[in-house]
Amino acid sequence: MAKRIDVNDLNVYYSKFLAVEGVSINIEPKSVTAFIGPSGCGKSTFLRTLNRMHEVIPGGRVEGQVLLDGDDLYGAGVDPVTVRSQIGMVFQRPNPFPTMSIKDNVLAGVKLNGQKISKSDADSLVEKSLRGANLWNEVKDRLDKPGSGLSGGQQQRLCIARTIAVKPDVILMDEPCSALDPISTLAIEDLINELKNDYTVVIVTHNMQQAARVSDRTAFFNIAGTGKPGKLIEFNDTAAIFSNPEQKATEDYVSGRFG
Amino acid sequence: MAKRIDVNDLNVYYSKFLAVEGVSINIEPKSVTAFIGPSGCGKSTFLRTLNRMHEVIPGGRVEGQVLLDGDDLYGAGVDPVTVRSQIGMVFQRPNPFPTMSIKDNVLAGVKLNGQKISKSDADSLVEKSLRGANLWNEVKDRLDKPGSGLSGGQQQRLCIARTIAVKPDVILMDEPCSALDPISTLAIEDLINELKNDYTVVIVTHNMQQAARVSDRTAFFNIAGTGKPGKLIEFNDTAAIFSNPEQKATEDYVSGRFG
Amino acid sequence: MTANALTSKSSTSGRAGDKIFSGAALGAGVLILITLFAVAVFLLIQALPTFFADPAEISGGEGFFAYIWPIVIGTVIAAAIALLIATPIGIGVALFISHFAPRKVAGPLGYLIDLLAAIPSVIYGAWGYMVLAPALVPGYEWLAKNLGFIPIFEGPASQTGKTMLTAGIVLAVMVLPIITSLSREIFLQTPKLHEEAALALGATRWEMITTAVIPFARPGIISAVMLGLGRALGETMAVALVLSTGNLIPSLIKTGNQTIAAEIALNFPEAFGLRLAELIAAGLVLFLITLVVNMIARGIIARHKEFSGAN
Amino acid sequence: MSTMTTNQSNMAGRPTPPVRKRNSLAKGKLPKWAIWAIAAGAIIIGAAASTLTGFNVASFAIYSALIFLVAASVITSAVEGKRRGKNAMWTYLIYAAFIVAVIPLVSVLYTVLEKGMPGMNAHFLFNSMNGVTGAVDNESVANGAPVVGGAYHAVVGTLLITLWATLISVPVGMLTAVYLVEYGQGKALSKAITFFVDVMTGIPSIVAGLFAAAFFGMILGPNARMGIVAAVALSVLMIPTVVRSTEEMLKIVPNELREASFALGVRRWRTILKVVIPTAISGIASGVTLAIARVIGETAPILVTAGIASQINMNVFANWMSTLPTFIYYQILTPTSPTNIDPSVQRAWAAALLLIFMVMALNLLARLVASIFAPKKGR
Amino acid sequence: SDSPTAAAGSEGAETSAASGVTGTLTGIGASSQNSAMEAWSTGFKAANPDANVQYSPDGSGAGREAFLAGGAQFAGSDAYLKEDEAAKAKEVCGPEGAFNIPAYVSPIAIAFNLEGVEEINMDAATIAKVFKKEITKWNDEAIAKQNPDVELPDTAITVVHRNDESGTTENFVEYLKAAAADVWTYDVSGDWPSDIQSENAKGTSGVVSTTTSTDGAITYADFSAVGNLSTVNVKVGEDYTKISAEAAAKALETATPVEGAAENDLALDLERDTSESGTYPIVLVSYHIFCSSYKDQATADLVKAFGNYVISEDGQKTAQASAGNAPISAAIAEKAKKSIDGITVAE
Ligand SMILES: Nc1ncnc2c1ncn2[C@@H]1O[C@H](COP(=O)(O)OP(=O)(O)OP(=O)(O)O)[C@@H](O)[C@H]1O
Ligand SMILES: Nc1ncnc2c1ncn2[C@@H]1O[C@H](COP(=O)(O)OP(=O)(O)OP(=O)(O)O)[C@@H](O)[C@H]1O
Ligand SMILES: [Mg+2]
Ligand SMILES: [Mg+2]
Ligand SMILES: O=P([O-])([O-])[O-]
Repeated sequence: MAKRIDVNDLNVYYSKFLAVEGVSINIEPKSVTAFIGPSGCGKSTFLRTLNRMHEVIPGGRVEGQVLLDGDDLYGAGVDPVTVRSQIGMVFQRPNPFPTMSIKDNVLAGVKLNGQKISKSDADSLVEKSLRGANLWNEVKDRLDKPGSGLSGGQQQRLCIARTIAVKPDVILMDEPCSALDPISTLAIEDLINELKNDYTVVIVTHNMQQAARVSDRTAFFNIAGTGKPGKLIEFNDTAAIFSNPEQKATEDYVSGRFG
Repeated sequence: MAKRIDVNDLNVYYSKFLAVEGVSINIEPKSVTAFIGPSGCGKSTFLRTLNRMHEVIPGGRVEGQVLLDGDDLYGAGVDPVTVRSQIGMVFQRPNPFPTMSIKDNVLAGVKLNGQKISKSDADSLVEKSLRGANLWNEVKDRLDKPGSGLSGGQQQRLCIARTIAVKPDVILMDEPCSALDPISTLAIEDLINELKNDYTVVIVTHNMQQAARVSDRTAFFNIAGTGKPGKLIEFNDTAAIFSNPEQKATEDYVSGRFG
Repeated sequence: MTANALTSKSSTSGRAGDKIFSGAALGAGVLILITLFAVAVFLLIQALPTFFADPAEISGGEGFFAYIWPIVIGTVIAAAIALLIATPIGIGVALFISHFAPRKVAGPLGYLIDLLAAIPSVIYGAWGYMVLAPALVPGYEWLAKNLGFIPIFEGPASQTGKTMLTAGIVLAVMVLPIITSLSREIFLQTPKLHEEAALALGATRWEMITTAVIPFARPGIISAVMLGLGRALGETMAVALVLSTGNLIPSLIKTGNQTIAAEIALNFPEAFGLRLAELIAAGLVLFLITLVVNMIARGIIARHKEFSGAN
Repeated sequence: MSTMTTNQSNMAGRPTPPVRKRNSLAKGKLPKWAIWAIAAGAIIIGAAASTLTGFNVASFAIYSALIFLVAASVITSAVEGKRRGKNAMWTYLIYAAFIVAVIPLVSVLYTVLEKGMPGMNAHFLFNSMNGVTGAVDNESVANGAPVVGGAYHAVVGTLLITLWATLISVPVGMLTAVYLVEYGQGKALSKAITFFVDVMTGIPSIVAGLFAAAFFGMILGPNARMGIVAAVALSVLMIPTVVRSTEEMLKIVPNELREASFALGVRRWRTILKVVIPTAISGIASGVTLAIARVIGETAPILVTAGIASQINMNVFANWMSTLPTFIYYQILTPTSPTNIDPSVQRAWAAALLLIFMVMALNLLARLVASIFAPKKGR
Repeated sequence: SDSPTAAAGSEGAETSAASGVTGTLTGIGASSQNSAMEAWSTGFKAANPDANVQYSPDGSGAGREAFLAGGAQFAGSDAYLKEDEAAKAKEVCGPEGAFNIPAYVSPIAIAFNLEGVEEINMDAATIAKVFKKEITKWNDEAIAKQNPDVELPDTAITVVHRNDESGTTENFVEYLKAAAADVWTYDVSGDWPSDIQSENAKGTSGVVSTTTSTDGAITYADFSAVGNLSTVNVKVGEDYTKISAEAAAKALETATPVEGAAENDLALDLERDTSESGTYPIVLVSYHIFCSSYKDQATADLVKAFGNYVISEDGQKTAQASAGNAPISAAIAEKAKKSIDGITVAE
């Protein structure tokens, strides 16, 4: 059940430091939206405001509105936990739970919340999620081994499996493939393509080809200089961004001429 | 002062698990050698044996020979510390020292040598290294702030700056750009191109374009299945690997048809 | 949109869980503050008569200050000796277990050292005067003979070995496991990433420890030392049994000196009335010493906060 | 010389240069035997020096160690360079630190074993001191009969009082640490708690006992000595250790893990209970063990709160109780028979040994708990 | 098991103390009484299976403090109640206040460890000088003069004193002050004079063990606890008195009631400088302190029964067998019984 996200004039602060300024953007349901832009321009920061994960960072706060199917994420009485269980997130660095086995890592979202789940349901959920993350074949014989014993790429795929296991409405991915090999990347990209049939997907990526391959719409963020806030420069259909950008900065960036 | 590395029939174990088997390879001085291959095939593992960093992992050990300009790294009486100060390494995950300022991070390796370094020399070394890593402009105003306050990409560039500051003979890089934006990546690639005038560079990458762009020779590793050891499948001039591979597996992999 | 679907959906029970848990956490913290406050009030009320008494009535006959300061100094000396010995050795042992000893023996070794923490102070006291003190006598005689010109080693050395230095050593043995086990746990938690970063730069093991391990663990080490200090300052029985007490003197190898905690333990049973108030006032002073020392330690940690290893 | 696969060996490749006889990487490295040679030299010179000043084992050991340390560092320094010399020096120093720490440990354990073993028997373990008077001891000494009376009542008291103290301190201490690390970051209250918890570590144990006695005296009247009062007194001593060690352990749990859990829509309290605490459990367990060990040997606060008893009392809410430390204390300081102190001394040391065994068992238990929940490190 | 002595099969309920009382009696006080108290408690319980006496040897001061606060029904103390304490006792014990009963007499030995020397004679002034560290060698003229038959070595004297506040110290220095006033100029207190810097240890067992392990050491300690140490014969009148229970009991007979004490109060002032030969003047009288009236009948009965048992011949013998102290004389026991029987119940 995909949902749309509408952001109105959002500012994000770390304490007093304005990290992202004046972003307004509409993220369509059942589509993939890519955020691109140079390092430090606030892609991760902005992405985190979409499921209130920025609140976890001391001093992190926003001004403005983020609407999930018209419901303000920041409305009075909204519980961030509700928000996050509907809007899942995959991080830049793989972070499996070190105390848990591979299987328990996949089931973490279910089990940690104290929901009861039958063994057979659990097993099928684990298999389905791991297959979705293209990890099943590599780990099916060691589901009870610790997740931290996997290689970097394997760990990241485990984290993706963990996130899709809770079946959120929206999935945010912060450079999910930056530690993956092309095959896994391809599998994830395929997966994203499948996911968008049901979910809203937002992905931050440094890989322009990836953005071009997987996304329907692309947002380009940029930063004027250190200490300045990051801004949304251009937001359009992916094809338009890559073939026919409106802004000079966008064109420079996507063509690798940026400096 | 670049040096060549010759590896003869190397096996790498984690305790009893044979992770990499029978690798023989010659790495030319003043050139860039790229390792490619699917996740988990042992690229990182093999790379670490080139400066004995695998010994840090409990149970990590090798059989075989690694010669640095004819000197066996694993010869009797060889101190790994000597090896590592001649063969530097940049890791997959950025790991600046959290307790040090940006400046001290850059100087960390230099200071180890205990030689007194004058303040002006230190300053110019810091600037040079940070410029080399394309980070200078972003951090020049906060050299005394902790390195952990930077964004992921900034942190990784800081680690590269730290490694080149000690001027090793060989530089090993384990997916150094996987957390970097295209501009930084480009800068690093340029840097690698410069470095190879003086140094031997070995780089692990998932990005085939990157391998094609920066490397002179490319090694393709593969793994037959989980629990099987990784092997060197093909090693040749980069152009040959990408345009005219001898092995079917290589061709499948570089064309993205693999799996 | 009037009704925000996100608000209605939130499971109230889950939220209550959060509230209860954070409330309990807060409550526990406040309980500690209240307890400590109550202890302070208790001490203050009980000690009060001391401060209003005629100075001649106080032990020693010259008022509370004259009574307390020599044993304050004694307390500080004993704790200082203990920490001077135990801190480097404790950190050394922790490093040995975390970074030097082969993995197979490291665990059992740590366990062995932890055992030291389990031995009751009475036993340390008994061991101190039965085994340690006599064994140290020749050493003290040597010190008095060869280094006697230094005031702290001035002779003639005690014939029983029951001196301040012995007490300090016993205290050091007692705080050693505290410092060791806490530091060890923290050393073991040093991120592998940072250790590897240092090693890859060509650091020797020791250099790796100074660049990656120690800075990361610094606040933890300071806490561990503070915990040890707490024990060293407050230890009663062992000092009472080991030390041949007396007036404040500079020499550490002669009979003399006294600590607050031992003074309380030795005199409490027979104390009543004003004497009791005096001893409790001494307890209050001990409390204040701890307060000041901790303030200093906090200050040191806070200064490095920005560069803390966490996160 | 283009393509080469491992299977084809390296014949097709550039011929590998032969290994050089003189490995330049091994240059300036002390041969392995050198360090043993230095050790042997140090021992010989140490023995000589010690003999000059009148031989004894301590000075021999000290001289040899010092000579070895200096010589090994200097020689390594000269041959392998300053940095490695420094590394060698610190390595030996750290080994030395360990050896130095082991000496008192062994000495104390040996003393306790030597003096405690004779009294360790079933009679001692399973009997109280009820009815054992000086006359009984005098008689058994006169007849050369085995010592009568045991520590069973004190074991019971120790277990019960420590259990209750743990039941009070561990939840309070851990919750406080959770507040400090997870909720209170940067708040004034949390700063105050952190600070005063440190101050609390400096409360002399006797003061804790007097405080608990006064507190319960206020509620229950002046005669309120019983196990639970002692447990509260011990809690005052235990809590700071629990808080401090738990806090340190929670702090080093990477934020990434918390974020991963939050992002799965897991509530904070569940995140803390199921992700943060399990990740830190090994450290917490050893902290708690340390805290228990710290108080299980306390004497002074027990005396004023639980009194002393020679019979078995299983109820912490009524009547006086002995613990092993108070038992030891009184057996040593006021022997049952002043004229024949040997039976009392034997009981005291046997009780000390018993106490050490108990803490050892506790330690093992904590380790077991830790290893069950601890992060699975095996990559 | 809670009856470790069962196998040994000692003691029965054949004693005369049976009086059918029930309940728990709590006493707190002098640690020196601990051994005797264990014996009394055991003996009393054997006769009165439903009664229990618990005693915490926290120290005399702590015992009096607890007693005055109502935390104990009786106190054991090395010193009788001081005036202000006696006044305070009226708060818990009613208008009649509390009273002291001598329950325990113990001679304080001057014990030493000198190889080959079993016995030594000293007068009060010599003892004072030794403990003041004015005499520092065992073969000092002053000692040698009094011991013509003993071969004294040229060993240094190491004085070992108590480092905890103690009734033993107080009684010992009280003797020195009384019998050698011009040498011993310090105030009498349970603390050793801080001007005399010397070796010291905690508790009787501490000084005894330190002395035992140090050649040339001398200390003062409860006679029952001196073990293998040699003792000093103290000059009283013209003779040197060897320490013994009988000689100590004699000291009690020459003692006088404390001035202004109530009729039922048997607090005694000892005549330390007595010249009556055969008396050993360095003794410690340890008291039981009771209330003149208790709140309820059961407690009063229990206190009376126990108090009477302690001073009974049987009780004193039991204590002597266990703790090695000296019994109180029959005359004092008689007076004590009268006082104890006078305990009433507050209405
Ligand atoms: N916790 C924080 N506290 C303060 N400033 C922060 C914090 N995290 C990030 N910043 C700053 O906010 C800005 C945006 O950072 P952000 O991590 O969102 O960039 P990014 O676009 O995700 O970069 P990258 O591609 O390297 O991940 C940067 O200037 C960074 O230094
Ligand atoms: N510390 C370790 N202990 C045991 N096995 C390990 C360890 N590290 C890696 N392995 C195993 O060794 C194999 C090779 O891992 P390695 O990390 O070298 O792969 P990689 O090619 O670098 O993968 P990636 O591209 O994901 O980084 C994998 O099967 C992995 O599970
Ligand atoms: Mg980012
Ligand atoms: Mg890798
Ligand atoms: O009985 P003491 O007061 O001397 O311990």
